[in-house]
Amino acid sequence: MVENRVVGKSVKKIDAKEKVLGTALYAADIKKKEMLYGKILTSNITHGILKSINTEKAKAVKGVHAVLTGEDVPGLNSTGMIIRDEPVIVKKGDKIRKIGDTLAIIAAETEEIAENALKMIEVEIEELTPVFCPYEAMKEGAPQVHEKGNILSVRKIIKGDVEDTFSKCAAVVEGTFKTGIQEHAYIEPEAGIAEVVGDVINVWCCTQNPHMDRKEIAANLNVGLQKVRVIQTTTGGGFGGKLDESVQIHLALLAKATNKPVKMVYSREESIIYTGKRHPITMKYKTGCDAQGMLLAMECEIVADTGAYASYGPGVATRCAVHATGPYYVPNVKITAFCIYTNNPRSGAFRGFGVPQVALAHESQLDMLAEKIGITPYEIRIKNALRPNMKTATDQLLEQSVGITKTLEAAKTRAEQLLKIRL
Amino acid sequence: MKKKGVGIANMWYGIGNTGLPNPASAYVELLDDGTAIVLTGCADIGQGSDTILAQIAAEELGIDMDDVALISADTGVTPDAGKTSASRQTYISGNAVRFAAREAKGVVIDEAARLLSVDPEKITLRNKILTAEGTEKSISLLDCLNECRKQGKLTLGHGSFNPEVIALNSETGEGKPYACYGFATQVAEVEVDTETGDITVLRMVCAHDVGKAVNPSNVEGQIEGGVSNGLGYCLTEEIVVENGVIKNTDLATYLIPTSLDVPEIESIIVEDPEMTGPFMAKGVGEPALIPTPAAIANAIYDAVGVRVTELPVKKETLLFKMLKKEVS
Amino acid sequence: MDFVYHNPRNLEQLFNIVNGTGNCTLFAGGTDLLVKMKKKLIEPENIVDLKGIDDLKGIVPEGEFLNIKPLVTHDEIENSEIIKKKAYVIAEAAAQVGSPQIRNMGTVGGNIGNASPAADIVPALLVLDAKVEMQSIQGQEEKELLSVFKGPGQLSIKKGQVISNIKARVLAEQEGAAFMKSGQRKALAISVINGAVWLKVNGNKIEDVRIALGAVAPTPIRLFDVEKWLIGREANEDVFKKAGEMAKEVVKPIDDIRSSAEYRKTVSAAIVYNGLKTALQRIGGLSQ
Amino acid sequence: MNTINISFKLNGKDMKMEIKPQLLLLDMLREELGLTGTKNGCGEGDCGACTVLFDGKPICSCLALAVNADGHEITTVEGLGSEEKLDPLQQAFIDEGAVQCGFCTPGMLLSAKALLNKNNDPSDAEIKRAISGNLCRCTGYTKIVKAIKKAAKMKEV
Repeated sequence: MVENRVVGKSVKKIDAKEKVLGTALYAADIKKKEMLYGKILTSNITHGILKSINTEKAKAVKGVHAVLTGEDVPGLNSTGMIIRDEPVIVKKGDKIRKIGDTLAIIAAETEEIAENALKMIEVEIEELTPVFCPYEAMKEGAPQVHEKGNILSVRKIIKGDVEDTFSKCAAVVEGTFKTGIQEHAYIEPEAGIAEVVGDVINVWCCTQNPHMDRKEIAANLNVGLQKVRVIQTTTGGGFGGKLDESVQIHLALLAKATNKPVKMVYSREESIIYTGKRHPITMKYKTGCDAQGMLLAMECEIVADTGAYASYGPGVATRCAVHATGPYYVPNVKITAFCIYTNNPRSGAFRGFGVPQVALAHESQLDMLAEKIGITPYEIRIKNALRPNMKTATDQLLEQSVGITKTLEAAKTRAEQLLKIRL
Repeated sequence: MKKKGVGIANMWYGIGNTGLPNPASAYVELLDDGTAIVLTGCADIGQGSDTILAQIAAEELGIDMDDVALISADTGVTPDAGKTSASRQTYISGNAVRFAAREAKGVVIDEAARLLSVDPEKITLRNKILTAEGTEKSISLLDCLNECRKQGKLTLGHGSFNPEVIALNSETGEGKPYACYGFATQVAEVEVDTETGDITVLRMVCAHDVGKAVNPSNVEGQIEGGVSNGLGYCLTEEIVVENGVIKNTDLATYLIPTSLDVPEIESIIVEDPEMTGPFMAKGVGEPALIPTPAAIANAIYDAVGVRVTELPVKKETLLFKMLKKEVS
Repeated sequence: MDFVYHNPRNLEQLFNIVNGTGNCTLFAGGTDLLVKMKKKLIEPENIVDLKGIDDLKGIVPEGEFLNIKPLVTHDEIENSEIIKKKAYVIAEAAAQVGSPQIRNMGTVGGNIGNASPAADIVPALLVLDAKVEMQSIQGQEEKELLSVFKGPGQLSIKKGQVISNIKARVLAEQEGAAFMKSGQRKALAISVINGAVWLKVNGNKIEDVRIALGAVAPTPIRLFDVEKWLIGREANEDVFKKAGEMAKEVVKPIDDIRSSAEYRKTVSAAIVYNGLKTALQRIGGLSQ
Repeated sequence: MNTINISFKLNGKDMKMEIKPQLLLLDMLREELGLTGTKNGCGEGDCGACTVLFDGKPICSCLALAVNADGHEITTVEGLGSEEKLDPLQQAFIDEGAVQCGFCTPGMLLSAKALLNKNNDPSDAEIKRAISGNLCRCTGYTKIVKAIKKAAKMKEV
């Protein structure tokens, strides 16, 4: 085999120089002539119906160029990466489902004018009973966050017969694991700027997916995809948090309405309140093995709270289910993963998509079993690790590049050297 | 009193969307002077995909990194490469760029084959020289491009890649959710203060199977950053929500790790070649974080005998559990 | 933000502004004030910037005391040779405040003026028997540092008065001190609980002791009962352990986003015990 | 609205500005002077992205009033090095792969610069402490610490 010249080499990052010089342009660094500043009025209640919204006073403020409500969205007025279930701006008569739902957007000559004008918008909301616990939300008679019910998705993986196998196991462990809500906390808060040039809407923004942004903007502005151009600016971290729409559609609407460039930069507080989080998940696990520590069966129920909107929730729950066994051969599996709507903050994509959550559970269970059987955590892992030509819980045959035994051995060797212990 | 413990955790992670199509595409133009422009929709969010994709293009075209200009993530110019998520861009966009480069290269290879009167299969392009295998015959890339232009041939390539998956059966989950998986093992050493519940992660040893590290320094950067992110998730990071309201909306109350919180991180790159990946590479972005909380949790158990069942592991919860167990 | 900015160059100008203008907010390091203003927790009408007043700067020894002027930053305290030698416990506390940036900006006067129950520098000052000098157009007044705190964010200070000096007693032979902090991470952390200890021994006996804790009450506190119990006893681990247990019983903390009251109570024992132990070690009384 | 005249040194050059006293140092740099290398990550002194050197010491420009620059010296990332002549720290950050998203990088470089100005042979612990007010979400700090250590040993590039 010929040796690679470039691949496999630690070449310098091609964007590093402009970043160390401070010349890389992030969205907040861009300035345009006659630029306006965008701000959002958001809901401070978790569940309700927007009965009325009056923007007349805000519109009359000097320096305000546009105040838009749900009525002013020419297209679908909905967004969502898997399911379109989130309004871009909640329309009069429609539902508010969480703190931070957009009720109106504003473009003004300064951020201060925009902020002051926001306070002059009069809103009337009929409050509805909210639901915050996903288990409560699953029950019959619970407040319905969306019309189609609170159970957004159910993913099942069934292989073999767990019930029968558990009775034959030498050791069985059970446990419930819960994970909290994590914030992406990229150091760059969301920002963007939009400008209409000719009949094309240009949007410069930090994003993890400009093509998806284009689709969402076009659908909500009711224009062809060719009339929207999204240009990713240097992006200060994403970790999944910049996959959902943040400033993009709002900016495009405001630029179109004012025919001026409009910029929006979230404060840290806005970034934390408005954007998606890591799903809090409850996992009930039961795992059994034989006297040698070979895994025989695993059963688990996973409940992910996606909050008020789906975002990547169904994808996250599916990934939980698929990865629930960990990188081990388990002949009998019964996994159910639910993704549930509540009136909590929206959870979405976050580095790992549900897998860090299940990893806590399956890795704890393995240690618990090892202790019961009387073998080391390393032994139970190396015994059960997937190898080529083994099948996963979804019955996928792994043919090649199954490196788990290698990583186990490498980590063990190095850890033993560095920590001067035996694993 | 301070007690030390060691924990181990494994992970696997399917690269790309779960049982769904998720293609990426790219364009490559090999220019008159032997430099190239790569157009890709792939968004670099700091993780380094621009660099990785430029490396892949340079390697495939047999030119240097400096010869590649990469334009990414501009819908007016670049083709769709899908999301920068699911640790998919090295694997999927990497293949797309490689195939695009291969197609552009094909034009010069065909031309070289014609000029050297050999089979195109015999031609290799390295170091800007097209060589006919098993012969002394060669032509410089520059001369060959010149010939191409004389023939009115431009050197353009398009590439796309969609990993081979099978949708999951809705009742049994049977299917092929991913074309390939990343694997990893992490070992955590922690120290627990039995009087305060303070948890200090002293060291992490992290072995990651990435198929092939296109840029080893970048892979280490992903591992180190992932561990830090996972450490925060495990110990200090928690959005507190009461009745749907987030209580901590600033970085003074939502606590990510500082330089003093992150331990020594030992990265070990394991390369179990992924035959369907570009130069046998697969992804690492998310795998880096996944086993970290679990490894720390198992290390805490090893140190003080308290099983972690909730994240984050609040030091006060741990302290009271230790007191209950009379750990000393 | 909308305020009138005043920039006095000396104390006289300062008092004229403070007396002749409506509501004045003193601006020292700005690290807390500007955060509060940005969060709109306060909206000051008049900002009086103290940074132009040289009389409010510097560290000056005076007999048994060190005069620490209010505009001295945490960084200056941390790196002051005289403080490191004669009142190291304050340097130790200053070193644990926020981050390098915050330590370069934040001042000791501001830290006291904020009256945060969790201020790191305060317990260290309290165990060095600190006094605060307040100056106004009417003259000067000296108060015990402990007496100036009324509640979270509330200072017992008369209108027109400005903190003009902080006096801390220097450490003598056979006197040891220590600062202890429990935060949620290892930098940029507000104390979940903090504390300082000062100890004077005569042979094996505790001749005198001062213990102060932060974030366990609406203001920083001294543990007078525990101190009284300790005086005259032998300086050893068992006694210190008992003192810690007593501390746990006397503090009355609250639940907040950083921690539960129960946790603060429990950890106050460790803070007091470890503080006493470290202080004694520093005068060679216990093996490391 | 009243304005105040200030004069100060910015990246080695004498500057005179007429500003509103309410103006934050960060906003003066970014909005009035177009020096957008200094970033706003939180606005409350919690992240360090807005770090500049004030008389050689790192401060959060988001919590400083621009008037306080009067009579002092401010250094931003733009004053650290140039396209033609990078500061050794900038070169080391590139070489060691210490840059990912880059948003924390300018502030990180300045905190490191302040450290190296007073200590040309810092230990890992001293480096970690010096950058403990600069949050980085991407790198886990490991390569940043290495880069600073390397820069300490480098001559001017």
